[in-house]
Amino acid sequence: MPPIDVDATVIANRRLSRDYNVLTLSAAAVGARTRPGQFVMVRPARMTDTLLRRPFSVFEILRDANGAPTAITLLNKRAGRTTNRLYEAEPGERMACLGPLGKPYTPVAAPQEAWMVAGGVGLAPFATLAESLASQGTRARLFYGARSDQELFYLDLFERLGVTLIVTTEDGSRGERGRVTAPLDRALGSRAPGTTMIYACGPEPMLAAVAGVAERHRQRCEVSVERTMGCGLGGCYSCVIKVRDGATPPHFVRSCISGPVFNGAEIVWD
Amino acid sequence: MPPIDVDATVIANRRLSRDYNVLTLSAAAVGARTRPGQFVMVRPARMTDTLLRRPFSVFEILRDANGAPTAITLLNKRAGRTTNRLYEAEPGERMACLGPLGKPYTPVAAPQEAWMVAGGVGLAPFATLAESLASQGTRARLFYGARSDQELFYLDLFERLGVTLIVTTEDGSRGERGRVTAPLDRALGSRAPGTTMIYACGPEPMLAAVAGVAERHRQRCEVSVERTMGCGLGGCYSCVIKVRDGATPPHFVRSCISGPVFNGAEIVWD
Amino acid sequence: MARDLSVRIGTLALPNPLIAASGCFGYGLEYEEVADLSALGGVCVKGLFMTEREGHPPPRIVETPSGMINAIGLQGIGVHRFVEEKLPRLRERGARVFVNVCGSTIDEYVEVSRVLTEAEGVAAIELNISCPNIKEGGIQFGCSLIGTAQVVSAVRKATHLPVIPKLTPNVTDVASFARAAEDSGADAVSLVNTFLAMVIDVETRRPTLTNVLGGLSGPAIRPIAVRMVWECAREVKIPVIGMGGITDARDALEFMLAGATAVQIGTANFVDPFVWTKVLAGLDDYMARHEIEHLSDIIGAFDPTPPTPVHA
Amino acid sequence: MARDLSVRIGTLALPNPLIAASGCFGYGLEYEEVADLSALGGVCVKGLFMTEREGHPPPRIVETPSGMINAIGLQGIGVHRFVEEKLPRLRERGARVFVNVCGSTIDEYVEVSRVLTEAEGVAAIELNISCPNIKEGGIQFGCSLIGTAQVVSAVRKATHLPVIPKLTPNVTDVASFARAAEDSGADAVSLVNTFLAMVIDVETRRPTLTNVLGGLSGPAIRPIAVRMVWECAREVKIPVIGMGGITDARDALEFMLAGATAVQIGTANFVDPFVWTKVLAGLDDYMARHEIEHLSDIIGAFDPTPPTPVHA
Ligand SMILES: Cc1cc2nc3c(=O)[nH]c(=O)nc-3n(C[C@H](O)[C@H](O)[C@H](O)COP(=O)(O)OP(=O)(O)OC[C@H]3O[C@@H](n4cnc5c(N)ncnc54)[C@H](O)[C@@H]3O)c2cc1C
Ligand SMILES: Cc1cc2nc3c(=O)[nH]c(=O)nc-3n(C[C@H](O)[C@H](O)[C@H](O)COP(=O)(O)OP(=O)(O)OC[C@H]3O[C@@H](n4cnc5c(N)ncnc54)[C@H](O)[C@@H]3O)c2cc1C
Ligand SMILES: Cc1cc2nc3c(=O)[nH]c(=O)nc-3n(C[C@H](O)[C@H](O)[C@H](O)COP(=O)(O)O)c2cc1C
Ligand SMILES: Cc1cc2nc3c(=O)[nH]c(=O)nc-3n(C[C@H](O)[C@H](O)[C@H](O)COP(=O)(O)O)c2cc1C
Ligand code: FES
Ligand code: FES
Repeated sequence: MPPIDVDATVIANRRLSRDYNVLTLSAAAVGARTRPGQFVMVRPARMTDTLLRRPFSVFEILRDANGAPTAITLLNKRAGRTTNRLYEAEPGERMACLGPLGKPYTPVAAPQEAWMVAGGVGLAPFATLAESLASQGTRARLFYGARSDQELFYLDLFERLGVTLIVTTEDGSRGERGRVTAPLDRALGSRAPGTTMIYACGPEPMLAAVAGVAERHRQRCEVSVERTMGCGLGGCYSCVIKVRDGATPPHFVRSCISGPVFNGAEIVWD
Repeated sequence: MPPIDVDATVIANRRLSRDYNVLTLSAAAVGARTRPGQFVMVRPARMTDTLLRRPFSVFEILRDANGAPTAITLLNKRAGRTTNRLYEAEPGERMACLGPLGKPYTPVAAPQEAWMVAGGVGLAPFATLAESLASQGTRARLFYGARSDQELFYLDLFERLGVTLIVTTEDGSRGERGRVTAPLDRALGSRAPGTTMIYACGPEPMLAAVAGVAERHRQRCEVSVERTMGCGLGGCYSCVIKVRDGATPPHFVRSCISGPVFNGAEIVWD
Repeated sequence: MARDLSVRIGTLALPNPLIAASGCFGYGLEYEEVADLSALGGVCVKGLFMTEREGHPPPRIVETPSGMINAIGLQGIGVHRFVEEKLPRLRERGARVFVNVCGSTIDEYVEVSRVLTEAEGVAAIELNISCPNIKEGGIQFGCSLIGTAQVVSAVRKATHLPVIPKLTPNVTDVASFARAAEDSGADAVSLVNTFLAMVIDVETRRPTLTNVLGGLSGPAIRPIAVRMVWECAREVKIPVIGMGGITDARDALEFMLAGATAVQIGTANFVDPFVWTKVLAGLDDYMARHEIEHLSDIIGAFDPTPPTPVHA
Repeated sequence: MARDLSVRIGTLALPNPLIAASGCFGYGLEYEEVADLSALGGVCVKGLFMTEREGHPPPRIVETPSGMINAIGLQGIGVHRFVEEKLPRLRERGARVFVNVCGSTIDEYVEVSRVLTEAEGVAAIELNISCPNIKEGGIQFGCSLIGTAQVVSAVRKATHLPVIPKLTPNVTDVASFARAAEDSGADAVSLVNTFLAMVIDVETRRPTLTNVLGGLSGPAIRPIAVRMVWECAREVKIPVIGMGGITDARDALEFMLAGATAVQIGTANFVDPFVWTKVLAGLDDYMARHEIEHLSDIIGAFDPTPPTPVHA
């Protein structure tokens, strides 16, 4: 199904912290097609001095009583111009929202377990993934690392879906202190190879570490990468990442159409 | 007194028609210094894709019970990008507002009469001028031409100040049909030379006509011109108009600092 | 009144003047779901060498005020894979395929053009002698009148397809390059390619792009591009294909009035992949308002007489 | 830590690197109420010929995406009236006065420079060999290496004041012009002047500016200007004064890292006449954060090593 471009209205903007917010956009038609791990390209619709759209994972798909999508949300973290504007957005503002784009995660079914690994705003794709896993009855865990207690969001959402939570913070203010890969590594020690699918999203060094851990424990691993994207449709070749897939020597592929979700074992990390 | 730049908030936006609105800006400090005929340079403060500010007459200076300025208003007419944005502005938006700028009208006192001639949005400088004239007890008339009844605004304001109104519309939907210069010309027929100061603001062909009428009737005339302005401070030389003043041959002067109000007899019309 | 948007580039008839710019539309097929490729005037595919190229390591783009800089480095699958894997499907979709041809040497331009001439379904060859992002070839030819003449003449001999050298704006007198191209047998010229530019990250004191330099495109450059198209269109008789920052029908019309027979849209396609139908609708609306039956009538119709005073 | 923002252009010491760009700050006095002229590194006044000039009829400017085009046509009061009416007051205000010198002929450049040399209170002469908006002189010299050398050498002989030719970006290889200027005795070069550009009103098919063509300035051109400053700074030993679209401290620092000893701010001054104190504060803040004692230490400190991956 081709992506569509919705002139969406900001329905709500919930600020979670000084850097994070959740923006609700009236892009039901995009939500209706979105699979976990896919993204949208967003741009303020009115007189913005930014030119290009920016990529965002679809965080939640909001639904009415009948389960029909009514809106989507984005989990936004301030990083620069557009993300600042999304942080400050007021209800009523317009956002052009193009999607869904990219390859989704591959959900697994029991007896496989699904372990999600999120770093910071890398939590974004996992709300929809957790929902989809729950609806299939797949057992799921979320390893969730953040800078501090103040930046751990939506834990209740995952708890409600029956996801086992393992939290780490850099400052030790909640859960284990340090990187999220440490508890992941330990927990994988007790799992037979090939029984666990690992889904990761977060900063690339974290993704590389997770992919390494997964490989050592011989588990499958899908990572979602965040390269700078100019178009999201394969048109500009800006978003490339080096992969090792099959016979050819390592080469650049466009992460917007070959990804953003990749088999972690195939990526050649910088 | 030097101009100041206020990061003003839009307090209210009253749409008068499909093209006109009145925008209230929290630029009290600008209002406190503004004399009738002066202007401000305005630019949306947040992520606008327009670069330069745009010039606007100060329409009203709003005051509290003690007469202290609290805000200014602009009478805005949609003409392009910035004026469209001002038309659509929502309360809470920010506008950079630099002023007051330029030379004001020269108010006259009794026994002189003050006749204002406004074409369309050229009404803008006359609300403050009428107030100032009223406070001095100068008898005043307003010749006000518009496209139609629907685009005649704030007549009550002028009536309240005791200004005699003479209205024309292009479609004849109110007042005399046709140009505002016709009733002006007739009315001047009964005035002795040098007894009436004519203040005009509107499209340049109208200003030229008014200046001509004034000259024929040997009355003084001040016109406020609207040339494209890049800076409003004399820096860019974009806003020039040709004048004939004193000994030198006709030459270009910057209307932002030598004007926008000029002696109508000095201007060399295109 | 049936409105006719068709234009001709030499012998090549296009249903309308809108062509996807090279490097901004992949190989076209990336967009087959969002755009009807046959409804575009043409699709100019990403620059191709004889063999595959890896391109530069990312970051490859950076946004700038009303523009972007790219240093993709001509990542590509090479002309043979293009002919085998992409061209048949593009033909199937009814696209008029312009191929942007690159070379490190004159021979390579000739070789690539020859392969394309033997293939079926190529509408025209755009010679990329203006890419600022590669070490050898490209802009080296495009910044030299002799280089330009040599590449064009050599390719001219090797193909019957329309040959359209793409000019760089990074020169003092672009019209002289259009003339050199015309004199060497070009069927048309296209311009502008991107402006050499850079952005420094002041916090790290390092470049924002791996390649340090890249090419500036987008609305920021449009006023310069329009001027250059006007200069070229007055200098040569062959058609000029204009581009640089076109985002809507007004912009496209501006280039056509300046003398462009057709226009290309690059960066704006990233901002809005549905731009094509919008611009077409805008052209149609303009023709209706101005009672223009044949859009080609406005090519070069710019009248440089000073404007009547705006304030009238 | 006392932070030192001073820089030197040859023998000329400036308290900070921020100079008002010619044509964007009137004769300086227009801004005496909104800016402390002595707090600026320098004030470069509007281009002056020997005699008064009327300039082009309006419209003279048009806004473009992140930029503006101007075709003022060097309206000005002539060097004599400047020396009599403006210079004494500029000195009184403590401004370091750069005078932008124009000429239709080499002799005129020399004559104007001579008058300024005899006057008191001129800090430096900026030779405008790059104005795109006049028929004779200006850019004709600036687009020719020989013309550049001739003007610079001639003026060099006529004055002991620092001579700073202002280069046009409308050339293929701007660094070669910087070299020609250096070889001819220039004390510094400044760049960029504006890019030749135009906007067509598609409704009327007429130009938006009376002069048809004008010069593009503002943030739109900044990435090209930074590249050109970097090229020139690597080519010559004399100081480079950089400009083109500077709006804030980050932009100013970008030019300095690229090799500019000082920078000029033009268009941004229109948008915000209080830009000066903001940029100065921003420079100060940057120096504090990066523990820089002497701002001049960062001149040319750009390190072209590819960036560490952004996503790390
Ligand atoms: C597939 C994908 C999904 C994403 N999902 C989310 C999400 O759900 N929530 C979220 O907050 N962020 C997400 N991001 C990251 C987000 O796109 C960037 O933070 C955003 O583009 C920065 O734009 P800006 O205008 O705020 O910053 P800019 O002012 O453009 O730049 C600020 C900084 O951000 C970096 N940056 C710029 N563009 C990008 C880009 N396209 N991708 C990554 N970094 C960039 C720059 O290098 C710079 O360091 C995602 C990115 C990708 C590729
Ligand atoms: C001293 C002065 C006082 C003014 N007071 C008012 C006022 O009180 N209310 C009001 O609605 N308008 C006023 N104007 C006119 C107003 O400034 C223009 O309508 C506005 O600048 C157009 O900007 P834009 O972004 O909407 O249009 P743009 O998108 O920039 O252009 C649209 C059209 O407006 C014309 N235009 C552009 N800039 C100017 C300019 N600076 N001056 C005049 N025309 C321009 C263009 O030629 C074009 O035809 C005043 C102008 C001046 C010089
Ligand atoms: C990401 C990107 C890649 C490009 N790749 C090519 C290319 O391969 N060959 C080419 O001739 N031009 C290439 N260009 C230049 C465009 O075709 C076009 O000339 C330029 O971008 C100006 O048009 P625009 O402003 O509409 O983008 C590229 C431009 C961009 C932005
Ligand atoms: C309205 C205007 C007038 C200008 N007049 C002159 C001039 O008289 N002499 C000159 O050398 N440059 C002139 N310039 C060019 C500027 O000094 C500067 O080189 C250019 O605008 C780029 O800087 P900016 O982007 O900061 O404006 C003028 C620019 C503008 C916008
Ligand atoms: S973002 Fe443009 S190709 Fe991937
Ligand atoms: S608007 Fe800049 S000089 Fe008048």
